[in-house]
Amino acid sequence: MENIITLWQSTGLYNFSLGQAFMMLIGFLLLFLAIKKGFEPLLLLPIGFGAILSNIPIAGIGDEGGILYYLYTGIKTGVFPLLIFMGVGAMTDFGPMLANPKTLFLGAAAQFGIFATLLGALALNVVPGLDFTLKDAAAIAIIGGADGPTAIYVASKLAPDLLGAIAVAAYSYMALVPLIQPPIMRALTSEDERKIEMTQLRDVSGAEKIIFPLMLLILCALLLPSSAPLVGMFCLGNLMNSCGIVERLSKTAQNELINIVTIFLGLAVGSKLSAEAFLKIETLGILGLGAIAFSIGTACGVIMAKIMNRFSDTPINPLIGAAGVSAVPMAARVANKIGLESNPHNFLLMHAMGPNVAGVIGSAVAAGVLLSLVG
Amino acid sequence: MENIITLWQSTGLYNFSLGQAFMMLIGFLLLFLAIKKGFEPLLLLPIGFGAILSNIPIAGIGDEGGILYYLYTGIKTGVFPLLIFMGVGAMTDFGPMLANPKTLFLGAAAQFGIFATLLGALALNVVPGLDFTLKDAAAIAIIGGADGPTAIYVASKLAPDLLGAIAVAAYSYMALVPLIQPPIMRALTSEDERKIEMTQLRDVSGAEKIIFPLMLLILCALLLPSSAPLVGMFCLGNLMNSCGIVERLSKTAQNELINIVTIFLGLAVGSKLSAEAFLKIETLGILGLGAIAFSIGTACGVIMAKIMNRFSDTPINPLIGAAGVSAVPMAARVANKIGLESNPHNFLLMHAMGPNVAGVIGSAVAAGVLLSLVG
Amino acid sequence: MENIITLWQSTGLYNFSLGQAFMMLIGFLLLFLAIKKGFEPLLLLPIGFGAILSNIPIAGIGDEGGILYYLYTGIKTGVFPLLIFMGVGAMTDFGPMLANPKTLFLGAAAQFGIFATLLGALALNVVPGLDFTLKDAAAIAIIGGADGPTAIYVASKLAPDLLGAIAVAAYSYMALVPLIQPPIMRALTSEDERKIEMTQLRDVSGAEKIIFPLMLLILCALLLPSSAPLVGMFCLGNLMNSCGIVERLSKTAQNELINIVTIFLGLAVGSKLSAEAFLKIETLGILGLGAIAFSIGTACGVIMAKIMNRFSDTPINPLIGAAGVSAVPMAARVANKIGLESNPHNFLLMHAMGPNVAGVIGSAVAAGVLLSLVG
Amino acid sequence: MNEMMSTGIEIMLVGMGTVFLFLAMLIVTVNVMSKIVQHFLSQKINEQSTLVHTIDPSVIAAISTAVHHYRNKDAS
Amino acid sequence: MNEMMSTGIEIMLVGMGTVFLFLAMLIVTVNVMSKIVQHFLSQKINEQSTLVHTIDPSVIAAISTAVHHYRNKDAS
Amino acid sequence: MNEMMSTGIEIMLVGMGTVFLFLAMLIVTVNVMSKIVQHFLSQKINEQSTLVHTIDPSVIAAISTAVHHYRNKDAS
Ligand code: NA
Ligand code: NA
Ligand code: NA
Repeated sequence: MENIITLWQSTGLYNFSLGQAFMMLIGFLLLFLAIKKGFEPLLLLPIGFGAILSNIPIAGIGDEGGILYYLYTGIKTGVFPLLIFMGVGAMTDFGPMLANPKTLFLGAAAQFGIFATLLGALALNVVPGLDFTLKDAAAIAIIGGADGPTAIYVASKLAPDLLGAIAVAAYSYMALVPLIQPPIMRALTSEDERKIEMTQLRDVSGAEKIIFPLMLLILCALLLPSSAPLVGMFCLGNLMNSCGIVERLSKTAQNELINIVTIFLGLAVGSKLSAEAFLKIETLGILGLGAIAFSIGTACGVIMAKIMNRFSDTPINPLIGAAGVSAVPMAARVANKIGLESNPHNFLLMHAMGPNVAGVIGSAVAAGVLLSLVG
Repeated sequence: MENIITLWQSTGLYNFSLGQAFMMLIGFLLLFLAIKKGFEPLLLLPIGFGAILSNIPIAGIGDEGGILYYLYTGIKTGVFPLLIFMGVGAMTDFGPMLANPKTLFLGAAAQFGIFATLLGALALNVVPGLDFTLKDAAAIAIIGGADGPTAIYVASKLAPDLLGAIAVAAYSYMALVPLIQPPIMRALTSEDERKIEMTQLRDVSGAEKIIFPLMLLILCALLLPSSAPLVGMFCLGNLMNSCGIVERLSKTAQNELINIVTIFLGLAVGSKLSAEAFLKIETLGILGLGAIAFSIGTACGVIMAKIMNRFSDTPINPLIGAAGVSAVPMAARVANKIGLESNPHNFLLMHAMGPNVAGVIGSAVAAGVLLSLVG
Repeated sequence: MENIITLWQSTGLYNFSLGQAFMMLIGFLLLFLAIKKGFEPLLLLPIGFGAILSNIPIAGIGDEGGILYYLYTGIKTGVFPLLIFMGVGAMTDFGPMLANPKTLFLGAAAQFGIFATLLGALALNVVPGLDFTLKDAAAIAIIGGADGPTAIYVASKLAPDLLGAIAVAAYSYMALVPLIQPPIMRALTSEDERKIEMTQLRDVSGAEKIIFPLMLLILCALLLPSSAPLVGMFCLGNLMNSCGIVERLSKTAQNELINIVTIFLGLAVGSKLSAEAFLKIETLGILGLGAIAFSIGTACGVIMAKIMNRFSDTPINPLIGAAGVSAVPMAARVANKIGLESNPHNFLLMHAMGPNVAGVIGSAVAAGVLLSLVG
Repeated sequence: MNEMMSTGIEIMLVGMGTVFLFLAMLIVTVNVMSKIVQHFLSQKINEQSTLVHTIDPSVIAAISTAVHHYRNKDAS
Repeated sequence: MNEMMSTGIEIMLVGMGTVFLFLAMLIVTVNVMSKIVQHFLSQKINEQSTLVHTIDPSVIAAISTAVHHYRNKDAS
Repeated sequence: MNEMMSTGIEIMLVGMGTVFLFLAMLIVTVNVMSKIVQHFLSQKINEQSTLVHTIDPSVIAAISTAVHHYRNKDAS
């Protein structure tokens, strides 16, 4: 009899708090978005599942001694996001950017979304109940970088409590890029501008692709060492791929290693989706600010492209500026699609890949600035 | 000269204890069973090798600072068995069970082997020299679950000292299922019963296969959170596979990740096969109780099927009840083989897969009960 | 304004020390050797990159809290080199050695390079400024083993400060084997000796290949337990491959697992290439001693083969003695190539694989002696 | 029978009870779930077959006329 | 405007400045690097085409004579 | 020669001795092992060839008779 009472008191039904139940619903919502809506499923599925697991009462799967707690050390140390960044680097082709380096400016402009959001987060503090510190604001702002591992890396350093909400917002908006960007892109461009055809990109030699990551690393070491962990691991992956002689390592970094780390990282991020941390007005603020960050980044990229068109002979289709937010390769595809609507013979995809990967570098640089000024 | 003496005193010959020599023989026996007899080689080979390595004198490969000591942290934290369970989940097809859900009762009945063994272990305490605590008894009982990672997970929590013997017993008996089960199955069934043909299973839709792991997880969270780590990781793997949109992650969980963890887990389990822990009457008790557990589980599964036949219109071949102990997929194959002997047109394999995977759930639930009442 | 000063003071330019700049150049030199010259790229690329990353000022990528610091724990615990050794074991075919076991003597003789270098290192202490302890000397000497993971394992135990220089020397000289060995081989052999054709190797049965790693492990456990971690993990890998029934595990050990660990190990070794540890006369000493070690090992292997020819009926081409240093499979290929120059019908490759893998065992044994006498 | 044994028996009863209860509830929920899913799926299929039926009958008429003509031509 | 906001504005200015400066310098170095690499590569190609040109002219003469003969034979 | 050097020489002697001793013992055990394995394997093969030899001689007789008949028929 005593055992039955013990057992009943150890059921979830007896112990569920309202917050936990709600967070499990959030977890199921993420699974729904991942599986049914195709929202960045590789990450939102493990994140959603991690949220469910860590909010099961009594089980303590996310508490000290639970598996998600141990997996979280991979985030706390920064190892997981950096390994993912290495894998992403190995998958990245800098060719289109090297063929047209001035598209790097588009990747720079789109980072204004980050810093505008930083101000926005601080401004939101006038709302009663909201109290973002400078670190919180910086961690939220990085959502505007539209780059998952960068956002997780910065958030884990500056505001681990907000990590769950920030990661969810970052990946959700990356999945929503096809909805968020087009209206902004159409509003800021004329039909004629969207029709602009760009000159064929030159072939980039293998030597340039080998030298580029090393050059980027040197520049980063000289100017902004605080972004060196991110930029460095990215460059390592990229070099392993482009040099062509360590194919075994490059393949492993792009496949098994990144897959294993993705499962672990997703679960661990999910374990930060606890009721205390998530069910606050702050989370609404984060979600709102994230949308603003993506929108401002998109707008700045497009406007920058229009400005550059005034000073340059070779025309730039302003749509590819929107790809500067990164969200690789979704944003580049969106630019291509909107371009085709206006001019069915105008394939912008490769042209948009330039600002797209530039946006990855840009947000890693912005992350370095934030970490060095605020961290 | 002094060096030669130092060297001689550092040889294994000088330092071997009888216990270590005996345990190395046990290690070689396990290798023999794995390689020559095909006893669950994926696990018994690393376990046997781990036993040999950790019993080499002086080397201290299993002691603090040795590689097996570090690998063992993966078991102590529960991470390794849970990751293997995730991989097993990704390899599991719940289709046959969903097509005929009442076979879940067979998977439930077969767990009686666990609880009968618990009593048996306590009863064995009358033997002088044996002194099983309640935790020991529960850890031994879980051998009856016929499921490796579950047994290792529970034993590492309740009785780490017995882990080696329990894991060895669990995997050995799983390999011996084709010898242990058939006589029991024949004894408890008539020729006519063994000839029963079962109705063709309906096709199960993809949607059901996606929803089932989530439903199972919810039920587990509501009723028995203590089994949530096991059930949760299993469901995660199963969902990754059945949802079909994170194939990269599912493939990695089923292959590279589970292979890596299997090597590490096997070696670490082997490192618990030390003379002090293994060369005791307790080990004989564990081996005996394990055989009893499998036998009782098999019998209960078969009897349950016969009972269900009395109350049900659609006939159940009682042989598939034996598959309820799990030991996936060996027990299902045994049921199929015995069935074919009586009726060469009666293919029971798919029908037996239902209780087979139900047995996995059943023993994870039983593990949760034990962890919550005894842990 | 203050922020700009903060930012300027956080640039690499402001903080670069001369030593760091120099070490980054060393890193780039290693990348150049790896990518352009094909020097053991699988290891020298990550090592070089690790050197660059860990010498970026401010970033602290190799300091406590940085990713390279965490990866280094895999070396400090010995886990990484041992896992690589397991993978190498799985890739090794002992067939040629089992067909002609007396080639084991060649693998023994070539280890004289190790012990001669030990004396050399101690003798170098007469040079003012050099002050090698016995542990340092032993760690340097193991370069003569021509085996990367063994060198890293021993150096991490005996002289972690010298680890970077030792690993770089070991892998560089392994890549330089085609330059270092031929002149020595030609100087010590006559044209007639180089023309010696060897009798066709017999086929080795699968049973012998399964039993051999177990026998080697037993011998190691009995005689030299201090080399049991290295020999044991090597034998585990070899057994997994030769037994043929755990192909999943063997494949993973040879591919994904060794690739992942190679990336991590390389980066972590690179993080030990700091200015304080590397920019010393000691490093020059290590580089010089490494070259001597390879040369003496090569010479002793060749001479041993000539001695054996006096006492044996079946002729041995002395060129295959040079393969006894290990440096698998480069040294065996060099022996084959020099052999073909003198006799275009004489294929020595398989014959040289015998002493080649014997050299791996030999240096693991030598490592055990050093660890037990000096460690 | 000592105290430990009686605890053991209690664990056995509670344990088997829980296992059966849990799997019985799983059977119930699986049955409900399967029915709901199959209902939705058959609805979908119905909708699709409805779509098939809504092909303009005149089109079908036209096609059959064409086929008829073609056959006659072929036969002549 | 409180102090935090002014710090935020400063971070924004410094931050965007750094991002632009960094990527501008990257553009410059990429352009320089690409030019150097292409220069070296085209030199290599020139060397190769030089190699082509150094085929003995007498060989070319012999080949064209042979071709000429063959054509005449064919025409006849 | 200082003390460290003499320790070093001792390590050298002991070390090379150990390496040679170890590998020599390995040669011995490998040779023994190979012989035993080959003995067993050849026994197995013998058993198999014995099996071949135990084919009933009458069968062979019958076959050869049949072959003989066939040839004669063919020749006629
Ligand atoms: Na970005
Ligand atoms: Na079971
Ligand atoms: Na060697």
